[in-house]
Amino acid sequence: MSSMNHHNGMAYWRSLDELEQTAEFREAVGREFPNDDWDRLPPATRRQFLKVMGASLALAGLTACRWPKEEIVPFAHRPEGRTPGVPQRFATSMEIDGVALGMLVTSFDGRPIKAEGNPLHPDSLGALSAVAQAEILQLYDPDRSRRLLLREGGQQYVKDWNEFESLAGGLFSGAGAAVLAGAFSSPTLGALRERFLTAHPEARWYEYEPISRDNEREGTRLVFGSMVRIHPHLGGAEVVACFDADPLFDHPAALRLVREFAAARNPESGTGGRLYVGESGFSLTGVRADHRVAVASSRVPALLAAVANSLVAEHGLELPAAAAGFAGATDHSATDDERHFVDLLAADLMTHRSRSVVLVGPRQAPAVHALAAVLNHALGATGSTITYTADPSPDRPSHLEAISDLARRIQDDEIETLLILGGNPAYDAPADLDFADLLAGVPVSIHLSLYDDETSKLCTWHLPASHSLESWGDGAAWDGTLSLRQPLIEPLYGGRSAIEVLAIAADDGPKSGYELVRESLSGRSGIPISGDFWRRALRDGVVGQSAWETVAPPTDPAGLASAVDGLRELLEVGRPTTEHPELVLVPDAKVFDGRFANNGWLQELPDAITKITWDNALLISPATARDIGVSDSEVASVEARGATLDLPVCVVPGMARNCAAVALGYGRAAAGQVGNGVGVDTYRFRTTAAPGILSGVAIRGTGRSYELATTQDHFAIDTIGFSERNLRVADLVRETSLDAYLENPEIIHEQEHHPPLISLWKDHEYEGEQWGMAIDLNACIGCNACIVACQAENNIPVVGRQQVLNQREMQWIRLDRYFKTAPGVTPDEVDDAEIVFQPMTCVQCENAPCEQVCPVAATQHTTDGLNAMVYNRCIGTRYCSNNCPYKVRRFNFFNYHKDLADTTKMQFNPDVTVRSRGVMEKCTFCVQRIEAVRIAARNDNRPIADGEIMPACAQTCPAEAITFGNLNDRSSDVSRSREEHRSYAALAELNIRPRTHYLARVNNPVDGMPSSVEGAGDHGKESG
Amino acid sequence: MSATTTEPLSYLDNTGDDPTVRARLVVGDNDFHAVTNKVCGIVESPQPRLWWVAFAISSSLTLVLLAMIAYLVTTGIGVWGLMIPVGWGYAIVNFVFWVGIGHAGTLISAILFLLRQRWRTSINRFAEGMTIFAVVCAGVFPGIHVGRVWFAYWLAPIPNQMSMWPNFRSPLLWDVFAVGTYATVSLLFWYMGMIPDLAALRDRAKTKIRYYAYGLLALGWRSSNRHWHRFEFAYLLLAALATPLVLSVHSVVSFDFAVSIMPGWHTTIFPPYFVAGAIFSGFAMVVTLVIPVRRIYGLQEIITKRHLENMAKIMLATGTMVGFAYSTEFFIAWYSGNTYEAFTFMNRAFGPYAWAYWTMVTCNVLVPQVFWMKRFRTNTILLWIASVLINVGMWFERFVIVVSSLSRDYLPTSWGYYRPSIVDILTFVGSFGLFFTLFLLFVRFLPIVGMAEVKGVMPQAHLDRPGHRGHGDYHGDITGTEVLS
Amino acid sequence: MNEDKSNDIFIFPRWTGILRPAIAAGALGGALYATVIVAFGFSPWATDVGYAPVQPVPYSHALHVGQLGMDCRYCHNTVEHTAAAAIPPTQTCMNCHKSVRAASERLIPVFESYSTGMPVQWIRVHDLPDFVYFNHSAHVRRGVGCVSCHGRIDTMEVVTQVKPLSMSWCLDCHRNPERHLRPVEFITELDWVPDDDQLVLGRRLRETKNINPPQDCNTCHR
Amino acid sequence: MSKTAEHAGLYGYLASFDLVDEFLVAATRVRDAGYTHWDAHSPFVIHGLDAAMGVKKTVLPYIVFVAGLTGAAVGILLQWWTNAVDYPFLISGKPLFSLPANIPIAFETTILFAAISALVGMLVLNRLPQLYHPLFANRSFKRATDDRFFISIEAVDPLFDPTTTRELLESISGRPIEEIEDQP
Repeated sequence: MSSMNHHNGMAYWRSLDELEQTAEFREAVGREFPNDDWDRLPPATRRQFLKVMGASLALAGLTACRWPKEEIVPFAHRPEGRTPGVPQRFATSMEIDGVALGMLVTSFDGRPIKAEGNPLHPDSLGALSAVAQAEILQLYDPDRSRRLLLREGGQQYVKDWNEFESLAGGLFSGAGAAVLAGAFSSPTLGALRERFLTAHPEARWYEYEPISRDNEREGTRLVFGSMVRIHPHLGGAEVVACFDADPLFDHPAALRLVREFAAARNPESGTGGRLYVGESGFSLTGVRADHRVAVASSRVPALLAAVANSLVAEHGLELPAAAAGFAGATDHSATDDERHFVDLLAADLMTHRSRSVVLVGPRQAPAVHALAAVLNHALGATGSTITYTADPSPDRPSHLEAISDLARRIQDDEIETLLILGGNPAYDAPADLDFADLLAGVPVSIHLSLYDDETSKLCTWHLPASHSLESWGDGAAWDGTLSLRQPLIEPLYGGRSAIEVLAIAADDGPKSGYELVRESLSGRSGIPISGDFWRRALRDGVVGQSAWETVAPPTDPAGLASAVDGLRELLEVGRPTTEHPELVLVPDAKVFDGRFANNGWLQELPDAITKITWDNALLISPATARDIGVSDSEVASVEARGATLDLPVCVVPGMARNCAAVALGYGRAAAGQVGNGVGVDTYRFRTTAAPGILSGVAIRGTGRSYELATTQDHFAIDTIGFSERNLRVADLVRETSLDAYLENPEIIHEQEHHPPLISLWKDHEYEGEQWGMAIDLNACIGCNACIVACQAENNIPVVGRQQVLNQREMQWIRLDRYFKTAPGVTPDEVDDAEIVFQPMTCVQCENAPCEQVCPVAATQHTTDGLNAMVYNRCIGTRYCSNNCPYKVRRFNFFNYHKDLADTTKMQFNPDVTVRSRGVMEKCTFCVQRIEAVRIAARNDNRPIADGEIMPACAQTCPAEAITFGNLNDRSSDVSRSREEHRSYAALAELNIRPRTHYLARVNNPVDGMPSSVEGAGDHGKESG
Repeated sequence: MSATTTEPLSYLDNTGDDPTVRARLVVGDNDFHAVTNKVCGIVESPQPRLWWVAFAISSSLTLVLLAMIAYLVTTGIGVWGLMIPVGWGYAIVNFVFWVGIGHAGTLISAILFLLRQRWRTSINRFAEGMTIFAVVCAGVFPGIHVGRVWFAYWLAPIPNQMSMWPNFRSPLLWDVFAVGTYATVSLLFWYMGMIPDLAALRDRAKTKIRYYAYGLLALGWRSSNRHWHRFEFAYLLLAALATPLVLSVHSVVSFDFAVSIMPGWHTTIFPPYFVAGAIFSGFAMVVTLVIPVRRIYGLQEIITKRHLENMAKIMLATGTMVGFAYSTEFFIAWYSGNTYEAFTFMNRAFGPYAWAYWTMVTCNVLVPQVFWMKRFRTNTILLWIASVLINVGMWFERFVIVVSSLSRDYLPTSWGYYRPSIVDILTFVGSFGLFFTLFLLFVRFLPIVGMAEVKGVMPQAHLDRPGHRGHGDYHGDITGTEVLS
Repeated sequence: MNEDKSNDIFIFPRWTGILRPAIAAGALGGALYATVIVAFGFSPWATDVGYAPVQPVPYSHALHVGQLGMDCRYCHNTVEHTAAAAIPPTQTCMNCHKSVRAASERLIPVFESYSTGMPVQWIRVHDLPDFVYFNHSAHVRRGVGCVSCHGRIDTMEVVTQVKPLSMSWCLDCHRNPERHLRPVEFITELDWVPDDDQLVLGRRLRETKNINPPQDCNTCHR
Repeated sequence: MSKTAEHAGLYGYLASFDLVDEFLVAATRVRDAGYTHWDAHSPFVIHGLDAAMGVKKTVLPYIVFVAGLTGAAVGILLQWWTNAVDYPFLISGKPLFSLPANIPIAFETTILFAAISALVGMLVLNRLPQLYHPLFANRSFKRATDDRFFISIEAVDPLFDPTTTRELLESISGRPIEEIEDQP
């Protein structure tokens, strides 16, 4: 029972130097997280026994000694409401690109150990993305900067906050002062900005984010005359058309959209919204498309224009007069697939007027967004499938304009003092600005940042920032809901938040974040800051009813006219060719714009589509690869916009012809031990002129090869394996079409052909609670959130690129990704494919093959039907893994916790044993959560309620795809989903009776009768 | 004596095929004493330079083995090439390989004994020795392949404070018992057979140390016939026990695979298939060792061409059985209609590991076929080369079974490709060092031919002089008069 | 023809005759020895029973519990609700020692802790391996008394481990809980003895409260 | 009786032979003469010599049989008690005790017990190890493990008589009879 010695969690409330210096702390941590000490130094009993055995065998008496003594350090004064060893949860929020995301953070004896979604938050609804969950690890990152630095004349001096404060007063008065902030939604920061600008009237204020939705914003301005924010609602949508858009993943409200989408797609209860996607490469939305066409991003405008044209010409849709020009713009070079797609979509949109929505991705030009807005307007989507709110900062110039303007002024030596609040412009500013060089020339530059990163190293001052889990703050959700942020722990490294620093700059004197937030909150009109209100707001993490009013803006003819012209220009662009392919720069699904590069969980998280870890790669389709003459894992030299980079090629189906994509955010030089030198810095391609879509690039093979660390074998595979895999997928990941399903719900069982599953012996009777799980493949969108949740909950180690290459990744959940191609297609004929996901983790077989082969009974069945894995009994024969047909067991080939920093160890969940080397591990259905609830329930003599136990993965799943509960309770959710027609067990024919069932995926294509759903079949033909 | 022959110089060839003529098992002008001299001479006279060279090499390889094990235990199983899905690699391959080698010894000494195959006498000691050393090498691997070696003792049913017991339903535990028993029994059998010969060495001892050392090992054997009587019985019983044992051991080893549910492992054919393979590889190894030894120590008259030829014939038989097993596997994979099984075998032959598979087929099925030709059975050089190839082939058989089946099982997403690490390879090479070190020490200090048994099958032991009843065992219904008349 | 020409002849001395009895004795001795070692494995000496480290403050349970009759839960107040029976914060000590023995120098560590806020660093006595998750509330709420695992704390000047705390020891009770069950109102009464036979009482309690201690691995190991 | 006293210091007589058949005949003679404390020594097993000497069949097989049965019982009981009685745990939904799964180990223990009993039984019945023996003091006896056959008659034999015994041996062996003395 290790929880006793967690009292010394209090130690972590102290300051940095104590963290650093006191030996007790190290001891404490060492004791508290005995990585594998306990197997070298087993508990007294066994160790002594052993010793004496050994000694006596040597025929020499030997006195045994007790293993290292442990200390118990209780509080001197126990804080109110604090019970040692009992985790507490606090509502807080984090901000990415100026949108606040609400979360509930579990704190164990003062150490935040896990981040989950805040059910009350509109953009979270209890779910949390992989990236947001990984914040916890970033908090404890030992590479975070720990001191203020002053760099002068090649020298580097360590300073403290007082020195900075005393100096800061004078810095910003007079012309030439400027602040470069990131996008933000924090009212407090907003208020401080006003205060700063009033204090220093001549100072300038800039906001820059490399990744933004500025084009969408600008597009709406063109249509409505004023900027508005778009809020799609997929719940009631019958038809969703996405053009280079990924609403299910890269939208700020993605978690909510996924929830709505999954609900709509449920064949029993949903509206069965049909999804059309035209995009250059697979997005998670594209994976779920019922009709998908791969078109180069530069051709997406043409595709949308064609739809508009068809709507007007063939279906008589009426556009606003000024927008009529949109329809005129036709594209004659469309391929058959594109035409097919356009015809289906246009007809569908028309039949489902006002129940349909058209979405365009942030990478597309404003004019395209404008067209989409016009169509939505004309189709009567406004108010039903799409709503608008006024843009929170309408007068803000676009981020690119802002950074360009700043760059120009620096060039003209107009900037004397530059305060950079967060961000990393030296790394991610457009390449053509040479921002790094310019920054170096600024007389006084101050960078507030979590890390002493690329930008800090070029600034005169570096200020350590406090992490969002260490600081007070606030922000607005995508819909404007006010979300509060409260610290869960004192700043580990003595950092301060942006508002605290800005307060100093605004000559508002050093104030605590707490004061500042309360001030601004009370400053906001209409909200009395009473004790009650404050407590409730803190408890909920959000202020109820604080979302912005929706607006129904009228269209603006002038803007529309220019939008039409803009679109016409876009249509001039020709198709990319083999000689001049197109390159699309996409924000990374894991490290985003590069800010999370030093986060091991995210770096090791396999990309949903390519399964690549620890790298970014040049994604191109098999056909394009053949044309260009590069092969998978070959290093290609890519030339674009004057820069030439060597990128490893990853051949992946579903990319548009002659179109390549590569992720931003890699190749960091000063990210930290984890992130440095991982991947290639593709910002070097990114210019103000072409931030996202680069046409006319040059791709050449170099003949050199580079092995990408993927968690599944590359797409490149020998013919035998390839064809066998295609044969098996149909049975493993079952899917059908809605039409076929409604006609014959049993259809997904028709492909089962195995003898009756009878066992040789009398089956075991399972009484009491019997835990089981159901995973709805129709809801899962493959967002990876479950993997990180599991990693955080279960102390799963990060093993690094080399070990992933050796196929020793440790994540308990494997998000299996299969490419489905038409039957008979050989590996080198494939160009397009359908993708299906299948989250695969231990399915807790009732007749588990792993159990009978373990010689020491380290894995055996519990009375509640779990396939228990007893780490401390395991001797590591690996026989269980060999005999596991799902290969979901993970082995500690080394002691992966040996070199962890003390701070990193603070993240560990004390209710889960930290595994030593030589020990097998696997998913346990979060048995620690089961036991916790069971004990609590038994303590007050009540049954366990359905849904009371939530495994980490189920808890965080935005699509609510994972159901967990008691199989012996006929009324439990899991039992009911088991009885659905769609329910099946993978590899059921082995008669191992998995406790986890899958619910088949149901697609909803036009005319989805069995004959026409070869699924992959017609996909294969499309854009083939 | 009348048994003395005056044949041309080709007298060493006793490989005649005429069944009416009983081939002599010891050729040349040898009486009992000559045999004693030849065999004990090896131990008593200084070793040839070649021995020292070989010993230097093998013992340094043994050091490599120890170094690798130390590195493994201190660093973790990760130093090997293992991963998920291939959780077993070289270690288990080597284990099965060595256990297989061991089988020839027990087979020769036990089964051929029960079958009254009297030609076994001049090679059985030698083969038994090889068995012990092979089992020692085999024993190394299961020991070190577990993730936490320091808890390996949990495999034994020792009462403990956890009140836990091993899981007797696990084939791995069956293995522990099977191999343990096999090692023990082989050792007993080997040692017991050696007692009279150790006594011989004792009685020829020229120095005190030799006398006491061998004397102690000989347990005071004084060739008493009352002792011989029980000795013979004990030997017979041990042979009768060792026979089912040797068959069971490799069957149990095959259970490690057959009892699992992995396609390519889960087959009923494994036990016989493994046993045949084991005998096959065992004889190959005996031949590989015996050819140089009889040449170097001039034992051609005792370990005759006939012996080599017989072993070649056995290799031909078992090799063909193994080949048959390969084809049966394919047939069943297809016939069973189990798609996973079918794929596994297609994948073996044409997948990423095809190179290993075809190496195996070539060495194990094609190479032994040359033994249809007498020339290959009797020409020691060709025979030796063939045996070496068969050993290679048998190692690859285990590699194919273990690795190729695991590397691609049920879910395509978990497929992988296993590559051994340098540590894997050095450990394997090191195990040969251990094997040869032990073997060389055996040659140096112990009687490598069962003198007492050889003498027992020599003509002089059988009153087969002219004027007496023909060749054959003497049945003790004799009275003095009858003999004298 | 081939006589041995060397004139010295070696022979083992007569006394080597003892070899056979010696071997027999050795075999017997070995068997005996093994049993002894295993027995030792279970003996208290190998299981830390009697471990009584010196604490920074010479706190006497004998005085506070035995003589002053304080209830365990006054200090270990979380025992009924959480896994841990929390060691009390310095505050708790000071509730009384503000006035009682406010000058005693034996209490200096406590006073210091109270003023500085730095904890008193107690030495853990009942120490389970970190892969074992014991929950006090689960046991205490079912009527397993403190005394069952901790012994007569109320008589200890220095807290001492009196039970092996080994896995088999835990299992004994999980398999036959009736030996240790008592009405919950008496859990902290260390000297309590049932009026009638413990087994009878235990069975009744087990019956009425439906107590079936699980023996699954993950009851304790997670 | 007193005979032993008379021949104090004398172990017995030793006759040696070169050929198997002489040896066999000699053995039958000594057997027929009714001696009980005598022995024949040969470097290898000579078939028929047992009959010629009139050696009784050994009980070893019965010992081994019993040991084997014990082994089987131990094997089964161990598995049944540990896995089904003392600490039963649920494995792959299989029965706690089912013979098929327990046969391999039971088989191995059977063999193990039997094999050990065979060797140990042989040694015990043969009173081995016995490193010292008066015969070892005789130089020519060393060839008993090489190429010569011996018959030894012990002085403790009731029929032993210095003269008659010597005559008997001389009559069957062409060689001089050696006296083996028994050092105190």
